[in-house]
Amino acid sequence: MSVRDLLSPFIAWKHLFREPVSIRDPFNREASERYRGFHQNDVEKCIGCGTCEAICQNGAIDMVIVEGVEGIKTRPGDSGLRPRIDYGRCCWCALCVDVCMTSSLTMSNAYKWVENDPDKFRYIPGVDKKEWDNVKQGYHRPDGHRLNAPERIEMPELEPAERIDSFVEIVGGYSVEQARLEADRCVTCGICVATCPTHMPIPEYISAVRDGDYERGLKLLYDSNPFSQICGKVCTRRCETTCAASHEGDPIAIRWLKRHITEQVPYEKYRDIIGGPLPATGKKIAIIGAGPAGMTAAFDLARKGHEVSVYEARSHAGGMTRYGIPEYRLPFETIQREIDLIVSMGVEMHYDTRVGTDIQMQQLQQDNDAVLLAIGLWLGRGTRIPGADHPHVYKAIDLLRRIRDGEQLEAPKSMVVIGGGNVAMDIARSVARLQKQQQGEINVTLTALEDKAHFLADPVEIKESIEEEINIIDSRGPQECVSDDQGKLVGLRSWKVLSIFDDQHRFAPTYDESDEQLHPGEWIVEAIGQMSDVSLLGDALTEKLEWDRGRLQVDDDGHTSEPWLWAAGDCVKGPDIVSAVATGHSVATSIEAMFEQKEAQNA
Amino acid sequence: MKDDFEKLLDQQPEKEPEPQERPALRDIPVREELVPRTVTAPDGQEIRIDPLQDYYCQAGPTVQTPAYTRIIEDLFNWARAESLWILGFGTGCGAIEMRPLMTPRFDAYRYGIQWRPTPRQANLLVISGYLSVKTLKRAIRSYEQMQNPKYVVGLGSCTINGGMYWDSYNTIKRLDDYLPVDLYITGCMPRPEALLQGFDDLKKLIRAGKAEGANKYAENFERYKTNQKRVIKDWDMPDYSW
Amino acid sequence: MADAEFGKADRSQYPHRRPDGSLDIDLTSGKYLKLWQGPNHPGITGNMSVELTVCGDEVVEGKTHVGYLHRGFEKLMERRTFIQCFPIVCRICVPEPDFNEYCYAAAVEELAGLEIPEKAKWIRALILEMGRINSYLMYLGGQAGAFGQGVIGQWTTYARDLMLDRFEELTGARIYHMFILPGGVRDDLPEGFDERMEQTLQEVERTLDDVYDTMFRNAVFKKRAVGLGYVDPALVDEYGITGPVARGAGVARDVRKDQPYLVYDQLDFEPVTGRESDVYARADVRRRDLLMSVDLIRQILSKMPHKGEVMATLPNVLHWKIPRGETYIRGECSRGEYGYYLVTDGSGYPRRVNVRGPSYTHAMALLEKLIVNVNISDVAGLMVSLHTYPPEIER
Amino acid sequence: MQTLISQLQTRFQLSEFILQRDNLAFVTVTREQLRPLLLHLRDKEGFTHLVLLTAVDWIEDNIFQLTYLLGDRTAGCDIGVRLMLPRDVASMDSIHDLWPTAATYQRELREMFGIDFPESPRVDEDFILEGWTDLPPYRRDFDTLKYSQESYVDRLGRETKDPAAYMKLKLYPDEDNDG
Amino acid sequence: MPEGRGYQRLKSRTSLEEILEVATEFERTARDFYTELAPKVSKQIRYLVEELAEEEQRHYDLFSQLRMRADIVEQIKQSVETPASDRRFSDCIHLPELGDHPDDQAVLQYALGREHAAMEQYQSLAESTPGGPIRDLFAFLADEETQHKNELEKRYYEVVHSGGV
Repeated sequence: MSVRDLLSPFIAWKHLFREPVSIRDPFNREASERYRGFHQNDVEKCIGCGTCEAICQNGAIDMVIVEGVEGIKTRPGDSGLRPRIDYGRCCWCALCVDVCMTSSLTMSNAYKWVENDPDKFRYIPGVDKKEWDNVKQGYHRPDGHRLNAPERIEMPELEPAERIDSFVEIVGGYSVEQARLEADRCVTCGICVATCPTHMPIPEYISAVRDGDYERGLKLLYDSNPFSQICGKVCTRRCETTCAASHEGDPIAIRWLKRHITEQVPYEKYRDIIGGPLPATGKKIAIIGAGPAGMTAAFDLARKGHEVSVYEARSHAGGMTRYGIPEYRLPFETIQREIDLIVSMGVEMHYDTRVGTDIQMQQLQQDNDAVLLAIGLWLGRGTRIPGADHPHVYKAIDLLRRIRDGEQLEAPKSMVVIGGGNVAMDIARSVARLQKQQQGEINVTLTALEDKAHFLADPVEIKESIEEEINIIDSRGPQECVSDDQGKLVGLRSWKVLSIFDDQHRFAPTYDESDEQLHPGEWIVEAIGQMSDVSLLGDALTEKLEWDRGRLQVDDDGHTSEPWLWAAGDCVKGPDIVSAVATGHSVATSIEAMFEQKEAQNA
Repeated sequence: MKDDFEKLLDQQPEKEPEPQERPALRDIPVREELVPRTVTAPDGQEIRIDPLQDYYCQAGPTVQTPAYTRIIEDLFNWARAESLWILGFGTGCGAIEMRPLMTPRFDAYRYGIQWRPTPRQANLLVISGYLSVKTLKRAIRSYEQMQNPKYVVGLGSCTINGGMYWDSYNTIKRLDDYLPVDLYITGCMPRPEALLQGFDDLKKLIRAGKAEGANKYAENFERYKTNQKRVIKDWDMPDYSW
Repeated sequence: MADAEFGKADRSQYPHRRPDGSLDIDLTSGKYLKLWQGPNHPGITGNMSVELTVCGDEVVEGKTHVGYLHRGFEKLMERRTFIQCFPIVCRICVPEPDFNEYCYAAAVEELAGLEIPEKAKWIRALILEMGRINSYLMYLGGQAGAFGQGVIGQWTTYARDLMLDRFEELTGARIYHMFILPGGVRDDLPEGFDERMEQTLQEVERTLDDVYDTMFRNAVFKKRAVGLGYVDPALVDEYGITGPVARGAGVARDVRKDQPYLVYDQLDFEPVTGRESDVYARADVRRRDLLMSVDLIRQILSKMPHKGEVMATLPNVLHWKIPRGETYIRGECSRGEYGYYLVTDGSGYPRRVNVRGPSYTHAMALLEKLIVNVNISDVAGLMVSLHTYPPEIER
Repeated sequence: MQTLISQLQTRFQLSEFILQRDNLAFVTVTREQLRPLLLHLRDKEGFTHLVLLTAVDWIEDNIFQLTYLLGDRTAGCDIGVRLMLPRDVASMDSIHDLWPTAATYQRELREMFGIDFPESPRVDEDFILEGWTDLPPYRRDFDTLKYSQESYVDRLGRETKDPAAYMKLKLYPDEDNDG
Repeated sequence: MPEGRGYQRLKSRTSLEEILEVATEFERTARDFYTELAPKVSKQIRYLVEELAEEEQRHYDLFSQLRMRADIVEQIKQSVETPASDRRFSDCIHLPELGDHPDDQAVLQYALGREHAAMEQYQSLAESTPGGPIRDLFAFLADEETQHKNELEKRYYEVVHSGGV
């Protein structure tokens, strides 16, 4: 116990002369730049996908309906719900901010909230006004910090050089490992289901891919879409446009995952996974046209046990999928497997029977309880510009059908395609392949009224066409099919289109006559539009039926004004295969409902 | 937050919490030294001893109505508001943010707030976060031993609706089922500045005479006791240890 | 008599023990008194209570009771996916939450086969050292407070609060930082962090000098602390003692040196050891450890690579499945060896998480052994010197 | 580590051994082998530090797995000795004489899992929970959420909607396509 | 063909009312043509012919109503300042003969051809008459026809360029 030990504590007195360290005004002290304070939510950017609720381990977030705030409405791509946060549960860990798919949920650095009534600690950020709503500082997701991978897993495809000279399928398909990685990116929010015309259970079958349980996945697929194999290859993927992941990265490859399921399950097991038809009910239904719409209705009704007979004008079923889409996008055996599966449900097929010539409409009406018209759009629209009646001016639909029928077409030296949709791309690339096979080099030009941004074709199609040396010239107004004096087609004269749509998206083209070009081409193919050939109805029936601007008028179940006649598919609604499947389903349910109603009446 | 706070100050006593169904009480073996027993005194007289009843008075808490005129009551309330002596019982994780409060940096002493070790000298019980059942038993006992102008403040989200431990078998979910709470300060865990803001609002409450937690405890003493007994299984302490 | 032989006298015969080792105490004889240094007591660190059986002033038997802060973490974590366990894990021990985050993240990364970027390791080491400084500063306040010196607690809490500002600036929160998650850390250092950290470290060092002068050089503190709570080095292995309590007994055990994790192999430091293994020695070991941590932070900030990303790419955390396996990750926290034993069964939820905190052995077995024949007034000082924190025991 | 394990396997005919990483290995033993192995490891191999003793509840295979993790602090490596106990009559002889801290671990396992360690000191006293009559909480068949909802009342007014189901209700209510 | 049959009749007229009266008579003949074409055409595209008939009817009412108005001059001058630009989209489409089963595209082409002819006719009349109310009237008539033609072009695009994907 030296003297030093007694005196050293008195050093503490030096603090008398030091500046006090107390914070003068602790009541409005600003928290740090990254402080995780109370939540803010940009309700326009938020799509109500519920991922923040899924990750919150305190169950602090409820997805609630928001009334009376303009800008928030249940619409495709937005569930109309907004997160309500319960500060009696929240621990401010900001996992919800990190996982937010549109990074609309952020945190201010406000931290003072004192209340007497405990029930007040619940609020919907962005909707209930709070004083920290537009505080700029606070925690935002650091850009390097992602809780799920933004990029899509690359799909193995043939190189342009390999695929250009053959009709072999371009897309290879995911391996099991790749599919599982891609399926792992899905946050199962289910926003895409409403956008898909047939409302397929997309999150459920993607989680089936994740678990590797392909039987369950296939059952889910075929419950809502009997054309899953075909849709897995050529669907227009509207679901991917509203996928929650598309806001901050690539959307989930839903189409490729659907295709992956159909490829992984051996074909023999399809039948027993999907299950057979119910016992016969004695009802007879005739379906005209074996396209996606007709065959879906046939599939549904046959499974219910009704006796279904399908009348197809061509020699193979599949409609536009069989005769409109070229081989390199949709091989024959996929279509054949799809059709065989549907036929195995007890559907009676009549090929090469054109209603109107081989069998009359009235006859169908008598010996069937219901008739479904699913004839699609088989006539190509022509531009009817001067010189368009030349024999070498074809319709894209007819050419594609002849190629798909296996006819050995003699490809021209050079060709011009008019039109910017998928059909134009298909015909351009098919003929390019024929040219490559027969002459070794490609000379195809594709012109369209619209500019490239407004092309109806799938952006992937446009990219692949350019890779296959098809030179695409956009914003060209076709003026005349020029032929030389011997009557041989020389090419297409067209003017530059300055602008094509006015501000209400109505067609109001402005031309620049000075910029006139002649596109050389021995053949000119028009792929500007399609219409349905309704001559098979016969004049009497055409008069009796109600029409709606050139198409059969149907209620939303597909029931025409005639009690015994339904209509579905392209000839009624929707440009793509999956809408045809959707209308097929609704017609099947409507027919079913009509049968039950009839039983109820006379029972 | 400010405006509806003023609204509260002139508001009448707030609504009765909505009734909920209550599972049945559980019977738990009581420790043998607390079981009533009869003892024969040296002169042969039989004496019944009931440890839980004998040493404590049976009366429950009584409602303390303001006894003086308005002016003096305001003066008392002002005095009470200016000297919030917090019971130094850190029941949950929030207590660690009370330490900076009591030391020079945030220095709550300049607002009349300081830590007192025993419930006898404290008039504010701060439940700083989650409350496990064992601590709830001690917290209730401490609260009941505090003298009457006493207030309870709940910190953090655990006292409001269970917080992070919403599915735990050992923590209580709503503090106002078991103790009368005058004020909640949210945050996991609330910062010292938020605590000071909370205590400042508590002062306003006290000055306005609205901090009636103690009286509320006395009025529906039965409801609090049944809630407490339903959760605290080995209830081996007197009902009200004043 | 500077170094009194207090506490070393042969009192092994007192109190009498029955042949089976249990105490031969007759409570009703009036010689003994049962005293609770209960959960509501300024002298203990955190909520635990010690049931003392006292004869006069001298403790005859002590039983530690815990469970006041039990929330059943290990049960709750079985109901949460791996990313959801990350925020709840740091709530286990309040004075030093980052250790839980690090051990849990390292265990998950090892079982999931994740490799974290280099910079994340440096930032994690920085945070762990900052947490250690905070924990030691709070300890010094507690130790001085147990012996009646209130002013030390005021200074160290002020210094700790400066460090909390640095934490808030770096991680976005004061106490529960939730910054180290499986796969790396959330964000990089803000700019100008190094200068502000340097000022804070200087302020901590200035505070430590004052603490050394007023506490370690204080006659009263020396008189009470020297010789109290002697831990025999032989007990270190038998009772599984780790950290400053072991190092105070001269046993050089430091996980940062024995099993270097993160970047500790690239930092040069020597474990600090004491010799007398009493309260004074342990307090001094912790003080010098604190100074070493200050130096470590300076080394880390100088050697840390400036650019580089801080987060590995995680699979989708909403359904992150880890194959079956079990592992044990340990680290040296301010109180001793802190470890996580994680068992996964291939589902998205951990099958079992066991947290092994140093206080598990210090507060229960060791304290009950040391507390015999100690004066009542010294019980608080002894308990604080073991730097026990009850939530590690009951989680 | 490798050599040590092979030695042990020869001496104790251990059934299974997992090398988790170079300084951590797990071996599985039977009841009889446990104590001699622990003694051997502690006295001869230098694994003097009992890091932890815990139980893992494999409810599907009706097994409690007791893990004795021993650490050799000088060499810096650990061995986890795993013992499989039948789940219904789970009891094990105590090792508190080897390490005094084992008594605390065993008290916790007794209270939390219901695994009995007959001669362990104070094993039946309340350790963490006071007056607990329900199933030991750490067993997997004890549902903590159900217990918590029964005993404590959550705040009312909390309900949530599933986005996909809500969109179906609003955008295409009458059409269910189960084919 | 700027010197169509109506050209001479209009050329000789001098007063505004007479010119308007001849123009309305053209509209009436068009309307009658469409109304009696409607039943002949298949019901699928009958809506198109009926719409064309209505449009002609509206034109007819517009012109006849204009004739009654007193402040005819200011009205015309005012609408001439902002002439609609000619899209020239359908200039290249030659006039088909309708035949007995025309499809919707043929009907539209015929209508476009007629509007184009009328527009050119009024334009050349406007250039050939000296300044003054009559020139403004012709310009106004040409402008009306151009707007009508633009309207028809919008309909043509929507009918023809549809159905594909």
